[in-house]
Amino acid sequence: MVEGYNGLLTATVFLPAVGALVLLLVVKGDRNVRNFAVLIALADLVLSLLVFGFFDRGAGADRFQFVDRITWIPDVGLNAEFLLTVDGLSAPLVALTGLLGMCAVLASWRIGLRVKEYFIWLLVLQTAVMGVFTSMDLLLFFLFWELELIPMFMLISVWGSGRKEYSAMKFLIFTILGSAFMLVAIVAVFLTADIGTFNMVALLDEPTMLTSAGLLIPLSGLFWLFFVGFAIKLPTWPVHTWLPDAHTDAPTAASVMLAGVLLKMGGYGLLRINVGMFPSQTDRFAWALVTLGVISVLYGAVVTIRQTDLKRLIAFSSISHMGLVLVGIGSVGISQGTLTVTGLNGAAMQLFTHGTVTGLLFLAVGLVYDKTHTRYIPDLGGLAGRMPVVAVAMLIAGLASLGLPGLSGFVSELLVFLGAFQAYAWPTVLAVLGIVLAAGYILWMMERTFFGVRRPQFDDLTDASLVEAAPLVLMVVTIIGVGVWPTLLTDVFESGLNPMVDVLNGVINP
Amino acid sequence: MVTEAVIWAIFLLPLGSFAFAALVVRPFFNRFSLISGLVTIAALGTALGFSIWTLRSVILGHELVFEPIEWLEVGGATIDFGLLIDPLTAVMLIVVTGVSLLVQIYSLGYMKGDPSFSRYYAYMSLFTAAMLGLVLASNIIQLYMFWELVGVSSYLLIGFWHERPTAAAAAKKAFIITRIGDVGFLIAILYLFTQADNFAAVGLNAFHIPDIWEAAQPEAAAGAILGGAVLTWLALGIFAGAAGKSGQFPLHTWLPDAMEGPTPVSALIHAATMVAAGVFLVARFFPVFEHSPDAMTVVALVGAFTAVFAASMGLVMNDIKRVMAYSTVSQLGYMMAALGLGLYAPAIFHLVTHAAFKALLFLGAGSVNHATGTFDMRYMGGLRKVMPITYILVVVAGLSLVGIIPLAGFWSKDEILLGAWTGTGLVDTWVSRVTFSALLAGVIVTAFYTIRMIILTFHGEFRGGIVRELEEKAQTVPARESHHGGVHLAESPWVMVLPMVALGVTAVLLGYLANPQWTEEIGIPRHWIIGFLGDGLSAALGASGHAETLDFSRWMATISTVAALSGIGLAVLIYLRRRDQRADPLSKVKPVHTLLSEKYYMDTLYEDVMVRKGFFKYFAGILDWTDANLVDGIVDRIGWFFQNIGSAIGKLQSGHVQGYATGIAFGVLAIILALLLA
Amino acid sequence: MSFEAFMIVAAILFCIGLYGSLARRNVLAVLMSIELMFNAVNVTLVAMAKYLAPAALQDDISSVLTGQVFAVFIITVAAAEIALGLGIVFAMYRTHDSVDLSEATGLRH
Amino acid sequence: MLFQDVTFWILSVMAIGGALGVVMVPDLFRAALLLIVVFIAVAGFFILLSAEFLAVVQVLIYVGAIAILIIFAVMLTRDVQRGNLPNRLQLPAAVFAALLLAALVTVAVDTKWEFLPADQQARVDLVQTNSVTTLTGGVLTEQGVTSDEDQAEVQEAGLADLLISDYVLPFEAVSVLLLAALIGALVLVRPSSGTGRD
Amino acid sequence: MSVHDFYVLSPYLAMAGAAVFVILLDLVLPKKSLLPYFAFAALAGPFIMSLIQFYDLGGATNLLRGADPFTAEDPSILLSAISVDRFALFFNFLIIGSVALVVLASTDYVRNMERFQGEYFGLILFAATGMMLLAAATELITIYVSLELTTLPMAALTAFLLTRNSSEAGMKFLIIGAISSALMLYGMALVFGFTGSTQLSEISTAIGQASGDTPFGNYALFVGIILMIAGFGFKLSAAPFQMWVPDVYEGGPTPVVGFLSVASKAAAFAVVIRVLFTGFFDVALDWGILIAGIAAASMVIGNLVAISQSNIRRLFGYSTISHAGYILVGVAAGVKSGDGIFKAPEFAAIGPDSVLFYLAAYAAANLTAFLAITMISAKISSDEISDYAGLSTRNPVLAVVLALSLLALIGVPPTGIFIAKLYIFTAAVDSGLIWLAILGVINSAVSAYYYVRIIRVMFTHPATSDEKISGSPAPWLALGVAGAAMVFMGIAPGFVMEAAQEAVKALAI
Repeated sequence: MVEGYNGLLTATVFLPAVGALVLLLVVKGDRNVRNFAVLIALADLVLSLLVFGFFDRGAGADRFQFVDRITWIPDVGLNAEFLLTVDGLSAPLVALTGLLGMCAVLASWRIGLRVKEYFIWLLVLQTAVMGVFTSMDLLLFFLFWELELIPMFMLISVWGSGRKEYSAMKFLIFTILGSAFMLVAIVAVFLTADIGTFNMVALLDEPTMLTSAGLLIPLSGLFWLFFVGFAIKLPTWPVHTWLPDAHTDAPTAASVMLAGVLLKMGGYGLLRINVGMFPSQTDRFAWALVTLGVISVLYGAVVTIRQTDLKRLIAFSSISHMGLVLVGIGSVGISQGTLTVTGLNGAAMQLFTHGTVTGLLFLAVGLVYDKTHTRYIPDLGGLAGRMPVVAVAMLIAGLASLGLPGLSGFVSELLVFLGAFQAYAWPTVLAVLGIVLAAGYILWMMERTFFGVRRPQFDDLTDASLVEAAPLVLMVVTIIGVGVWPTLLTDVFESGLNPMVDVLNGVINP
Repeated sequence: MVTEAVIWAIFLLPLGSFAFAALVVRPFFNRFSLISGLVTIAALGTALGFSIWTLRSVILGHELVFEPIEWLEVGGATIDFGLLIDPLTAVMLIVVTGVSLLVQIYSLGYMKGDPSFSRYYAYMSLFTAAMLGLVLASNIIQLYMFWELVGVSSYLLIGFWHERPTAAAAAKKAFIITRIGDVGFLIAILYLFTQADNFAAVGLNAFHIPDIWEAAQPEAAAGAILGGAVLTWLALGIFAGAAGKSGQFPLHTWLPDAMEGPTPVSALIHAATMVAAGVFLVARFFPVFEHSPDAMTVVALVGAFTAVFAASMGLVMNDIKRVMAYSTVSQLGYMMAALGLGLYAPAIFHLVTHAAFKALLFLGAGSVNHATGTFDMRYMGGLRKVMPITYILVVVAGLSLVGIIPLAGFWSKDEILLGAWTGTGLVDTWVSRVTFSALLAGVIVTAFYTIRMIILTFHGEFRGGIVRELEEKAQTVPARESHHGGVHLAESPWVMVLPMVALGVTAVLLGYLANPQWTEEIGIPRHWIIGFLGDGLSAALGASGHAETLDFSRWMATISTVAALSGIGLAVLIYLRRRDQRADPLSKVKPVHTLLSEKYYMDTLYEDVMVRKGFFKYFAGILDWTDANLVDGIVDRIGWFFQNIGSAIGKLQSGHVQGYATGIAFGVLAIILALLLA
Repeated sequence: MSFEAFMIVAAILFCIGLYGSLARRNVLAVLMSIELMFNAVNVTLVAMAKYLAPAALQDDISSVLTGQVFAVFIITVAAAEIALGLGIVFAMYRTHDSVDLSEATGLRH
Repeated sequence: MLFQDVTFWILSVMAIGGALGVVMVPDLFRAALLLIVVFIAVAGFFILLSAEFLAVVQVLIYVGAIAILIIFAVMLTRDVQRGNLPNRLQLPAAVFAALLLAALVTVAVDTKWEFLPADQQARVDLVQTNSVTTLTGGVLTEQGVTSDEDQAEVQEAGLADLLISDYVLPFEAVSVLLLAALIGALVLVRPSSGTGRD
Repeated sequence: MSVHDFYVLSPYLAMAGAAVFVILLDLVLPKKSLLPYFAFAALAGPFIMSLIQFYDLGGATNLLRGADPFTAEDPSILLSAISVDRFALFFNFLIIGSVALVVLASTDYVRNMERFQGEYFGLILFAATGMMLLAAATELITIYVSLELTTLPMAALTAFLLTRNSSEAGMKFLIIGAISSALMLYGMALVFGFTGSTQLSEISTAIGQASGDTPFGNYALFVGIILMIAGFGFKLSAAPFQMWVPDVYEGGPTPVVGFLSVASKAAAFAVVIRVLFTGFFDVALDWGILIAGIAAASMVIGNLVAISQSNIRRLFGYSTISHAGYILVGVAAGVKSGDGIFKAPEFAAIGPDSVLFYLAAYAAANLTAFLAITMISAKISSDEISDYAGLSTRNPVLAVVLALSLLALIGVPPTGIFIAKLYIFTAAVDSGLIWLAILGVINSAVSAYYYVRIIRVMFTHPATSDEKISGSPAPWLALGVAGAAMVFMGIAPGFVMEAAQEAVKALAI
């Protein structure tokens, strides 16, 4: 039973928020603010690793663990609960959030403008994202989902660069629009006569209950309403256009969080809600998901090749890589045989690995920008000689991004392809071409940025300092760790996804 | 008998030296970077010892089957890491560790003083580890992983001098082109996974290589799983990967550019081992290929065509390393063609001998460069006198390449030619004939460019080396390997010469000793390596039919020798006595020369036409424009539209109160009307 | 002199009032027009009280006076409204130096 | 009945003509005078409709108070010279007014009104006409209301009674309203001394 | 009138009395600056009486004696005019609360009005009396009088400043109000004529018997109801009766505008709900469509025009129009077509309670915003959004609170309006108005654009002046209370929601 109050997740989710409050009220002085923020981020990282580490992945373990459950809005029309819990799908993402939160704080060491405010927003953001990954009540989920907007908006529009206000606004409007659709769907689910709950655990346990009579919106409608919300966040072609702008103009830490965890919220939502709650529709529309996924992969990759701004390049590559999540989910559309968890696990893994990889890329680019004050690729070149640490980090991230074995990206891409190929062979082949293109733009970027003849004005560049290098190392270790020992993650993901696959198999082979 | 731990150690030792060099020496003790070289050499030496031990165990017929380690298990996909020890593996282990060891020793001298000495050894160790992992892999995904790792180490090493734009570009090109081939390989893997259920039904694992062999056997229990067109596509997918790595037409263009890397790298990776990985891959899946005549035909014809095609470009190159690069491509074509014809063991035999003499040739080129500072043969000449050891060794290696009896190359090439002529029955006869003709023609061309190279480099008068080259070209770009800087005409240091000598000895002896033709020599049975490899294959399949050896044919030997000698003669005739070696007489046949020196315009086609113009400028450009103006533009337009609609409605707000009242009246009437009509 | 006749005359009066309140510039004219509308409503209400059966007719005969009561209230409120209206008109006159509504368009868009 | 019909038509012409005058006549002062004509005509309507008390109230409040106030206002504001000009909204205003008229006439004609039963008409007239007096039993008997119960009922019915019983609340409220409006008007005509800001 | 009747009327009498008290006090009080506090204290009367009535009500629906037809008691004479039930009391509290905050917030604002402070507060309290009555009224005449009792003092207050803008705004408010009243009166007359009564309960009975092909059964009702809705629409500031709103918002005194946007609107919704749900329920399907259309128009027009506004108060004028639209969604969603053969209208599962909750949440959020704007504009003497630049440095707390209230108005959790919107859109989906719900959420998203723009200016643009912005304790207190209520309703909406649900039970008689 999903009952009780463990407290660990509450602590994990709200620690950054409490930290932000303390920061606001108590801490004075930029130096103290930084140190305190790091402390909080570190503590939260530890907590999130505890969640991940103590998550029981044994065969007989409960599906949902670390339950924190109390009534939030009593049964007066909207009986919502404060229900935090993790399953195999969310536990790694919680860890990812802790990890990237830590990196984001460290990457913000050089922020000089309105320091306290900055770290407050950053910590609030972390709470929001943690909340999204752990709340199992649709209303609470939505609450956190929306909560994340504000800090990100502020981070972009105050501490960003370029057309920061336009970008921040675009980010905001797109996301709000998406969540608006989601809200309608949430409400409609809740209102369905024999459902009457926001409890996602209940909705996941018996997904077939959604096939029962009395739906206000047809199942397919609900599916697509949710899908739009998540697709915008993911982002999927053609609703991706907020991403390059937001990424490009955001400060480094915000880019890291944006690419590293915020996009993952979209993928997580797709897996948790679209796949978990609407198995029949996922099966029915798998072709559409794959189509969108493949378009995103190829379109994103081709457009990436044209980019001359480092951050914009990575942003477009994110579109391409997140397309793989859709392709992985498309594995549900197998026409014969038994669905295995491979593709879905690949999609989930892709969430994690892309989080680390893109996080690292943005960290490295942030350093490059910090030191050279440009992100325009034709203005750069030959930086490897002056900043080898950054170059190595960038190279490792880039190689992981193009799916090099031994690094995390490979595992997720392989699983996605293995899964999807069984359902849609030719689209998958097209998606595979995406990795060739990935090699193209990553290596082109490396060549033009870090290799080749160094411009004289970059002769005095310094390499990353210890504080700057710390997040890089943290990420590199994660990337290699996952790449070498993926079972660490896949097992956990599998324990979360297997129940869904069982349900899906019931739908596919009735 | 060799233990599992020892075999793992072969792989782990270089990996350890990589970790040591990369994580310890490079960041913390870069001043003592020599340590990393010594550690690497020690590790490789041990690995070589273990490899020999392994080979011995295999020869003695020990049962070397080990339980794999589960790496990843998701859904139906169980990916194991295991060791697949068979004669092919054992031979490859020796080749890789052996050549690698010699090259590392050589590099001590060649790379001396390079600021990135540790990095160099780290990369080299990484490469060796990856290559060994590839060779040892028992699981196709494991193999694919190391396959990619090998690719990335190659990328890193080609781009080792990353300050040089040409090096960085060449590295990128190498990686991307091989990756295009890898897509085929990956798709083959994906296809295998779709059959996982069928494999599992008969207790097999779709990723386990011996299980794949079994599934491909028509007579085997699992015969229904892979067969017919499926098998062909599977084989072609794998071959695509192999073609990328081994530089087979049309994916060969990266290999000559890869010569931008340090010369020892070229020797190890782009001559002896990695490029041969493609051959190894096809050989590894030979039990799959051999049941698809169509796939075999493709492999044979592509190999044969590549053999001649690449060799023809070698005729006109001025850069000594590029000549060798095309030569490598050409020789890889020989091996591929052999495999395509079903000549499994000869192909591997040629791989082995080629590794020895081609590595030696490259090391020789490095040695020459050490003295002259350049790779451009137009600025060499006359080195025979100043570096006699190098000269002798290069001549030996060159003749071995040409296939002059009794050097190593002769014996392996002879096996291939003979086999091609005889045919194996796995492909149509016409394929064998076409292949044979191409390979024979290739011999003539090979002989010509080899001798041309030797003459231009070592004979005649010295033409000034790098100093002159720089003057003439007045180029601002730093010349390659500029740290060797000036010209100091002398024999290379012993640390470079000794490995060359070792390879030279091998290049002389290996051919006959490994495969004695007539009698058992010093304990080595007749046709030992052919039998050894063939038996290994048969044993793996639980069947026979791969161990048959062809007796030495005088006719064939004569024909090939005549062909080789005619090539040599022609080259000697044209080049040996010329005064001015800087203008190539071949350039008089202008159209042909241009075509060849422009590499059949394939780079132009790929890079300028297809990639830069077609893909980048037009396709990606249009898509990028679309994204910015249509997809994103629509979003902005919508925003603009709403804002303007808003302003337009706002304009009704004239400030005129009766206008507002009129609005109310209008509203009332509109509602009445709307409800009446509704 | 039917009920409909009263209704129609009242409606005409109402609509003339509406026209006047929309189309006159002078704020006092507008106020006068509004009074016309109120008067029209009053006529309607009283006519209804006279001719139409009230719902509570059977229970309470005094329900036939409801229309008149309504009219009384309307007259009273109208008086209050005019009083306040004139106050605002004076305020506007002081600030705008005019009682022309077409000139009081400082707040717009 | 003829007299009443004729009166009705005369009053109608007065009311409509006066009303048109109010909204058309350029001279604001004359418009105000015409407004009084309309008010008086409406008072006439009230008498026709058996609402004599209302007629009195109409004359007292509208003519006596409101119209006079307006006339004062007209004279106090200098715009009186500029007159009662139409604005640019004439045409739409006329169109909308006409359309609304059509709707209202349709309502008046097409609705199935529930008319008083004929037998009740006399009693209702009695009650309405005498809404502010208490009729004696004799008068009632004269008018045909004979039974004691009916007499009592009619006697109890009266505007004043209603205003302090059923409608006591709006009655109180309207008194508050008058107070508030007066205070409001008072405040608005206070000497402006830079009291506030925008 | 019996003692009981006085008791029933006590909150209203107390409120009106408070108004008179304040005005009289103004004449004698030497220290004018204390006046707001007296006005605030005077609110205790209506508040306490409402509270007593609330507890007195217990489980009954109506406090009035004789409301239950089965009791033989002497029925109250007020029965025909008002119904003091939970619905009315809900609005009593809402209105008293808003008045209290507005009074507190006005302490700084009225300082330079010297002699007329008493009248200022008096008029506010008079208007509040009207609003409270409006929420309780069940009879057309009472409704009309109460409506005017709110409108006329508000008009006076709008013109109170006697500046060019203020008087113009007051004049506009008055004229539009009067024309609307006239239209509404004609509508009431038609309804009265057709049904023969002005009491909602009797109107309801009469309508139940009528039937016909035209909308609402017949022409009199058809035009009558539409004209009435037009009149109410003016108070609701719903499209197409909304055009006066931005001008009045721009011209009127800021606290008054805040009051107007919150309390006046709440009262208008109260009466609309009361009339539609108790009087016209039998034709609910017809007005349901009509209200839905008005809701859609209000949301779209309000939001779209708001995008291009540069004056913050004007922007809030459009914002309030859009919120009227959202709230009307809840009204339209209150009914749904029944399952029977005749498709008779039925109460939806969630109906007017969502409206009540929204009103409470909106009151909290919008008052927070207006109180903040009052404090800011008192200092920077401008309502241009561009002059809000750098507010975050000039007074961070104020900036954060204003930002929070703006986010609340978008409907971002965890604020009351999020729950309220959720509630309302839930209701809409439940009643089959999915298109309206989707339109509503899209509009919410669009609205983010202009609200966030203000936040952006406050936080990201550099300040034009270093001068700090400060306020006296009373406005701060008001701001704090309103802000806390705003957040409280988002985090723990249960309390208000239950109250709203209890309140609307009074309607379903």
